Amino acid sequence: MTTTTIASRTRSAEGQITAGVDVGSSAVKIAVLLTTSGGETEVLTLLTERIRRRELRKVVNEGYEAALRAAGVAAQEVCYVASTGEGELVDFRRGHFYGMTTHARGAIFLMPEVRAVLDVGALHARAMRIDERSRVLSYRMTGQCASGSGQFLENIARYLGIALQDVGSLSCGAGNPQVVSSICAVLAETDVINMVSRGISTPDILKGIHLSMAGRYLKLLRAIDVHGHVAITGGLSADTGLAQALQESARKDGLDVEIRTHPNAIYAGALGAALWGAYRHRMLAGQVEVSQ
Amino acid sequence: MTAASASPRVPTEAGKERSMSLQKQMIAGHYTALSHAPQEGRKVVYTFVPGNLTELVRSFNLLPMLPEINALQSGMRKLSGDYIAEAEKHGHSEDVCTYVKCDIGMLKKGNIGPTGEKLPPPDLLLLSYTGCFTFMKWFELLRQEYDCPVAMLHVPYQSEGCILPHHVDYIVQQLRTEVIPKLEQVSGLRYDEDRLREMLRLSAQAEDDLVWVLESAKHVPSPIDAYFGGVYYIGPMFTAFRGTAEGVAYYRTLHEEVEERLRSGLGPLTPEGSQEKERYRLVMEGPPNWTSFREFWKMFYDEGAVVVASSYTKVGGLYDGGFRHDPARPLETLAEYCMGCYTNLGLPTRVELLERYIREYRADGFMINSIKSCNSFSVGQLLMLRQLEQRTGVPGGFIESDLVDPRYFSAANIKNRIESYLQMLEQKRAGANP
Amino acid sequence: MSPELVNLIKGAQELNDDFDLTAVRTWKEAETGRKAIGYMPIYVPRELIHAAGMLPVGIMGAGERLEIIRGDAYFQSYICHIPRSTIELALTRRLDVLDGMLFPSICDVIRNLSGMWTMLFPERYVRYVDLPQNFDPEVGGVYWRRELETLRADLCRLAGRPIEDEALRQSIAVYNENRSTIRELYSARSRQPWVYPTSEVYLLLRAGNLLPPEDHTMLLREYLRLAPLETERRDRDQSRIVLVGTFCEQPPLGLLLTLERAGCWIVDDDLLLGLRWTMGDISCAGDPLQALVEAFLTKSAETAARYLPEGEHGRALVESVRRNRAEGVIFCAPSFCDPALLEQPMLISRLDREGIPHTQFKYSEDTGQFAVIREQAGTFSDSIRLWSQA
Amino acid sequence: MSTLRVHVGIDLGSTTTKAVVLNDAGEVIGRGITNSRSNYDVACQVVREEAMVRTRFTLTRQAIGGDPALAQVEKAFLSSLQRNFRFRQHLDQLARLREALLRATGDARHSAHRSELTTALESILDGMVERTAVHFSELAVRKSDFFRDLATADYMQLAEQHNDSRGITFDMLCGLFDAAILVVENSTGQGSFETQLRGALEPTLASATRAVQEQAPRLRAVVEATCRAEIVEAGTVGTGYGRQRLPFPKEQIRSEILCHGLGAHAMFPSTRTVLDIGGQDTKAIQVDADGIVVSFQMNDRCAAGCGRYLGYIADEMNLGLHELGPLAQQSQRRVKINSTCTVFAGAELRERLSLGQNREDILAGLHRAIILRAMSLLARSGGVSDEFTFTGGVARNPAAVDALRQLVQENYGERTLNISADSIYTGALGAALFARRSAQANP
Ligand SMILES: Nc1ncnc2c1ncn2[C@@H]1O[C@H](COP(=O)(O)OP(=O)(O)O)[C@@H](O)[C@H]1O
Ligand SMILES: Nc1ncnc2c1ncn2[C@@H]1O[C@H](COP(=O)(O)OP(=O)(O)O)[C@@H](O)[C@H]1O
Ligand code: SF4
Ligand code: SF4
Ligand code: SF4
Repeated sequence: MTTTTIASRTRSAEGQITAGVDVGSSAVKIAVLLTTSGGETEVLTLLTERIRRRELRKVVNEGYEAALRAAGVAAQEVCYVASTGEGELVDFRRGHFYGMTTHARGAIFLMPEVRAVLDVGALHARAMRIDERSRVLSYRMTGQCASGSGQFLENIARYLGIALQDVGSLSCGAGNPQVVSSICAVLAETDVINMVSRGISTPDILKGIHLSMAGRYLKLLRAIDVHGHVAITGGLSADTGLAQALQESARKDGLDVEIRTHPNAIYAGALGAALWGAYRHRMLAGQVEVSQ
Repeated sequence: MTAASASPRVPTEAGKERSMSLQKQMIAGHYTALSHAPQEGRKVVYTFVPGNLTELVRSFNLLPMLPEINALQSGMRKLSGDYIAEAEKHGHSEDVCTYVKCDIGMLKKGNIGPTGEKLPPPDLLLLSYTGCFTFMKWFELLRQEYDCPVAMLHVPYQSEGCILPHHVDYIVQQLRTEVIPKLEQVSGLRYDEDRLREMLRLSAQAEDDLVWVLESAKHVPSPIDAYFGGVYYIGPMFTAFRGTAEGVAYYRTLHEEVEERLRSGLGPLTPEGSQEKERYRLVMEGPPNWTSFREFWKMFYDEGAVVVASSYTKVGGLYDGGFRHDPARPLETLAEYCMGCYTNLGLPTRVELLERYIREYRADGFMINSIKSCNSFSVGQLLMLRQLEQRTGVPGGFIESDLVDPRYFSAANIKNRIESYLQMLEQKRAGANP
Repeated sequence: MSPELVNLIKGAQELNDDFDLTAVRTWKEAETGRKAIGYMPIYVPRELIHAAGMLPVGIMGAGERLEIIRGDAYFQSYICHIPRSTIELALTRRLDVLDGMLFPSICDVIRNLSGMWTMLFPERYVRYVDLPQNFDPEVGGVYWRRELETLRADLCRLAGRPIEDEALRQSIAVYNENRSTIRELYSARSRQPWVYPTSEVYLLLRAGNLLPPEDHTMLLREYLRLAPLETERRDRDQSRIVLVGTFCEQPPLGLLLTLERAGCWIVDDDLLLGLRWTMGDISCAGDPLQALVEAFLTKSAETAARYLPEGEHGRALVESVRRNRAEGVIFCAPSFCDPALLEQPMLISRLDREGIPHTQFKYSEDTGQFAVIREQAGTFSDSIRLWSQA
Repeated sequence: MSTLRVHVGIDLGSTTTKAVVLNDAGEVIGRGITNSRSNYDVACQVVREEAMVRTRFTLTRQAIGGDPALAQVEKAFLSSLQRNFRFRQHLDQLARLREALLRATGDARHSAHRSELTTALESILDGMVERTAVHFSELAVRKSDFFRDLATADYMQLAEQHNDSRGITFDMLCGLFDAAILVVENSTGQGSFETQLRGALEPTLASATRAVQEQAPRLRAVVEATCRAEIVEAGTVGTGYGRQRLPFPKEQIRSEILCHGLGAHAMFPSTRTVLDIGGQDTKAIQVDADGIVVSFQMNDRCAAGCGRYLGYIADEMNLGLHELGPLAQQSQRRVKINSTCTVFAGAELRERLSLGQNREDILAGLHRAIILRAMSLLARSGGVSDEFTFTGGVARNPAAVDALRQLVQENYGERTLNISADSIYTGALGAALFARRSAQANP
């Protein structure tokens, strides 16, 4: 504890280094940041590691080491490691922030103009309405049923033999999207299989899935009364097809939102954690000084 | 269920179209009256189908409107999905009754009724709290939207299998102290008991004909389908036309037509003409699905299944047990009517009724359509299934869907179950007489 | 924690976890001829049962530990959980110790469950208690009195002895005492939620379903004495919230713990509402049956299962928020619970008008994973704490 | 050899497609199973081919059995022949996989490191070929019936070891595999039976015991004869989840309920209750003394707790389906699990593992949870009568069987529980019996 404080104080001439570790259900995301004394934030490293059936703690530890290596930072130089997501697995964390708090922060950092965030991960989607300082004003999450989640999309992509990176561009090229009727993700897979056997093209199937997912997400957005710019964060922010489907559905629905993504939006949680970590660190450091 | 727009397209067989076009005219006329009510200074009362007090409302020259019917109409016209989504956007849970959400969604989207005309706001919400808890919340929600009085009529549940005298007193007291004063206040008219009696007399007349029509299905083969067809037959009776001359005329006509079908040996009328073969006689429990009503019906008639009796056609009053509106005891008879609706019956009574139907209508099987929306209907249906199988030895089928939420009608799944069930009946029959 | 407090809580926990209702059995065996009457959430006139010398036993489902086998056979997936576990308990003969069962009119699920009971256990006493929704003394009052008279006669028959007015007055006094102790506990918790954490308060309160009211009152008094002695218990920087929607199917204890760990102090709630349905004392003078009727008409808690006149929706909730200095409201309803879920939008619009923050999620009594709930409650608490002063 | 008339039943399930071939006497003489896939026609064709292969094996066995001189060598020879045959099939498919994988590297996305990728893939594939010999060795316990499962497990293990080679990520390798395996699965015409069998014959003989080798000429003659035997399909009946999409007329389609009822009755004539747990649905069926269905219940539209769930779990743990049950059986203290959402399965497992719960105990809890759901359906359909038959793929899982046995005992008392090694074919058997019936009714 003391060493951490001292380390950060000696270092504060150039700035503080903080790290955010976002442990998701399908991937671990890590951000290492440098906050200069002038208050500027510099991203040193961003790293993502898919878990793919490996032991989670190991993935976290190795990922963290790799991220520090990449940043050229030694472990003791990091003054605050903040976890988010399944934080219990980050043994070396100093603090934990809840997922929506970090995604909101990360989203504002990447896209200051947004006033709402839709975080779509492997199992859940969450919609938050936020203000310009990333305060979460209102939010909604999907529940206990995994229909329409990233995992679902991943299973389908696998079934179709499509790499995840290609899902977006294929979907954007769809001419005649096919609606998936099942509510259950598992049964929807069968729906999809039926479609393939009816000769429906891959883009049309993917787009149909994107549209049905978009429908679910729009409901979340509606429920919290979102207007204006909406950022997609989380794993599916990389999926251009989803963003497009969401934009289209919103327009059709008469919802005046502008969907935004950012190449680093999958790191929003990790970034947010690292940023909140820096904030907390300043607060704690302030307290230390006062007490001395 | 009574939609003009939803009436089956009928092939022009002699006589078939009369009752249908009659119904069509009646409904259209009623909706026109409703939508013109604000201009013409007529007052509108929103109320529910089970336990509806149509005669009483009409005796004050008020127009009844039934949000449940609007919801099912929206379902048939494939608008309910959007309406439900709209309500869910406004914070309504996915888990609750979709009639409520469909109604609220329709309201939020401008309250355009089934005929495309704007529906008037209520001057009174007559909350007949009969056989369903959700009704109470529904009108409490509507009360927030409209600035109008609510008359609450609490109808005790028939948990002991019979109507108790002090329950009748309770309802009559509520009619006297709560409902009638509010009707008077809204209409500006005094309660006119003679007028009410006259209307009750007309009701009873039409009720006789309706019962005759429903019971014609005891004939083998049946001239009617008492579920898919039945929902059309009960329309005028359960909605706005009890106690009217139009209602009487409609049921007279219908009676004659069905008599004619019987004489000429015709099967039930379906959207694709008269059903020829009657391979299975079924009793149905539970409401139908409205969003895919035609598709659902077709799954039955394509296989030669005819529904000979159903409980759904008793939600707005159970007449085949002998009840008729009695002009001699106007408020008491209304009280008994309210308490006698199907969903206000205790579960054991419901089982007895269905058991009687299976026997009296000589059914080969019975099927339960379990509705996600409706706890009032659905809770206990699996026990009913078991009990009925035990008591009658007739196998039961079980399917699940929803009233107006298109997301809950999985056609492939339902078809699979119906087919499996009917194949099972067939196999059983073949096994019995090889 | 002091060993005394540990024991007290452990005792309550064991009582609640015992599906076999051993405590009830023991109570019955202590004197020959004793009988016990079960009841479902929320309100039944327990005073009548007590005055007949019988033990009222609250059956509020069976939480997350009971394996449901037969229960699911009777209920479709879109019906809440409490009837499943209740039927499961009954079919595994764990409720055989009850000599009768009362089903108050809370919703269609409980209503139909009463009919199922009649069919499944034809030899047992079952009564659907159809509470009045008309609060006019001349109408609903008259009706309710007649219903109570029937119930009284039934209970006398079951108990094999009359219910004297004097006995009933005494029972009313016993329950008045119990309710006022509960009120005391609630206001103590509201003042110092860290001293009386809800996860403990709940267990002790729930013991009231199974204990005779006199014993329950003593238990609560003991807790009120012991909890403040815990010097370890310190205030933490958490948000103060009111929990709404838990009046029937009860949330698993893990959920209450999760809320507290995610930064929320619960300062008011509608858990186990039946135990404190009557707000204030019931008159012990005059005709006791009439006193019960009047208390029902005028002093019933406001909840989704009751009809409320115009303008009343949410007033009690806002009052509670103000009175308890709560910073937000968590709507926590059982999945598929029509009353709670249909009520929510009405309450929410009231809160919005008053500028009170709120969040919502659903549970079922057997929810075993709280990750999603923790996330939501944590964010809610974060947003109140990090930003409320800003 | 004269013409053989057969009746075929095909059960197009949500996860697997099964075929059963009956002779006129109603005896099962061939079975086939494959993963269901996007193309139903292909699945159908593949499974039919396989069942016909088995039929010819049966013919071979019958011919050998009919020849007193060969009786002693029958067992050793046939099992070795089958193993060699499968081995060749597997190698064949691996070759196709290699082709598909290498073709996939041609994608523009991989242009930067195509040669590294090719090297990596080649070495993984070589490793897989090496392992094949182990999979099909005499003592090997089979991990799965399916090429997909075996290949996936091997590939993933080898790929993970490869993970850190220059710029080639595990992810990238996984992506390539996902696409390639589909290509392999969707190709039919596994080479003609004759070539494959003849190919398998010589190595079998070469490595056989002296006793077998002495009979080589006779054995060759028998194999030749069965290769040429003429088999006529009198009729086919289809059933299962995907039956509506089978390329058959309506009269040739039967509901899976009836088929499972009849199939279970044929296997165990005293059966009164049948439980079938397949990939996406669970069915509880009551039949009478003639195998006629009297009532049934199916799970609702949520696929929680069906066989597919175990599939996800096995995937997640990188295990074969065959291995799950035995592992769960080692549990000492079962964990209680309430949610059985199939999609959440993997996440739940991970979460529990990370909480330090023991793998075996979690698995035991999962199996119990699945069976609990099935118990409810059984109760809905009218309970468990004697005798009780458990069918469908999950009946192959011993932990599921244990859980079922225990719960049935606890709730219904003593019941005879029938489980057949061939339970997964019950539906297809029922369908084949229907086919045979209609052939006999209209000869
Ligand atoms: N390039 C991509 N295109 C589309 N979807 C992607 C892509 N990369 C990741 N995903 C999706 O993102 C999900 C993981 O999201 P993430 O936010 O990391 O979830 P979690 O935090 O739960 O692990 C995966 O399930 C996958 O479906
Ligand atoms: N050898 C095995 N060991 C254990 N489980 C198996 C085995 N084979 C199949 N299964 C299980 O059976 C399921 C498939 O069952 P099946 O009856 O073929 O389903 P369907 O007819 O729906 O395709 C798989 O999801 C898997 O869980
Ligand atoms: S419907 Fe499908 S996705 Fe949803 S809980 Fe059930 S199995 Fe899971
Ligand atoms: S719960 Fe049932 S009876 Fe009540 S409003 Fe909904 S559908 Fe109608
Ligand atoms: S939890 Fe809700 S729906 Fe279920 S029984 Fe209780 S009040 Fe009724």
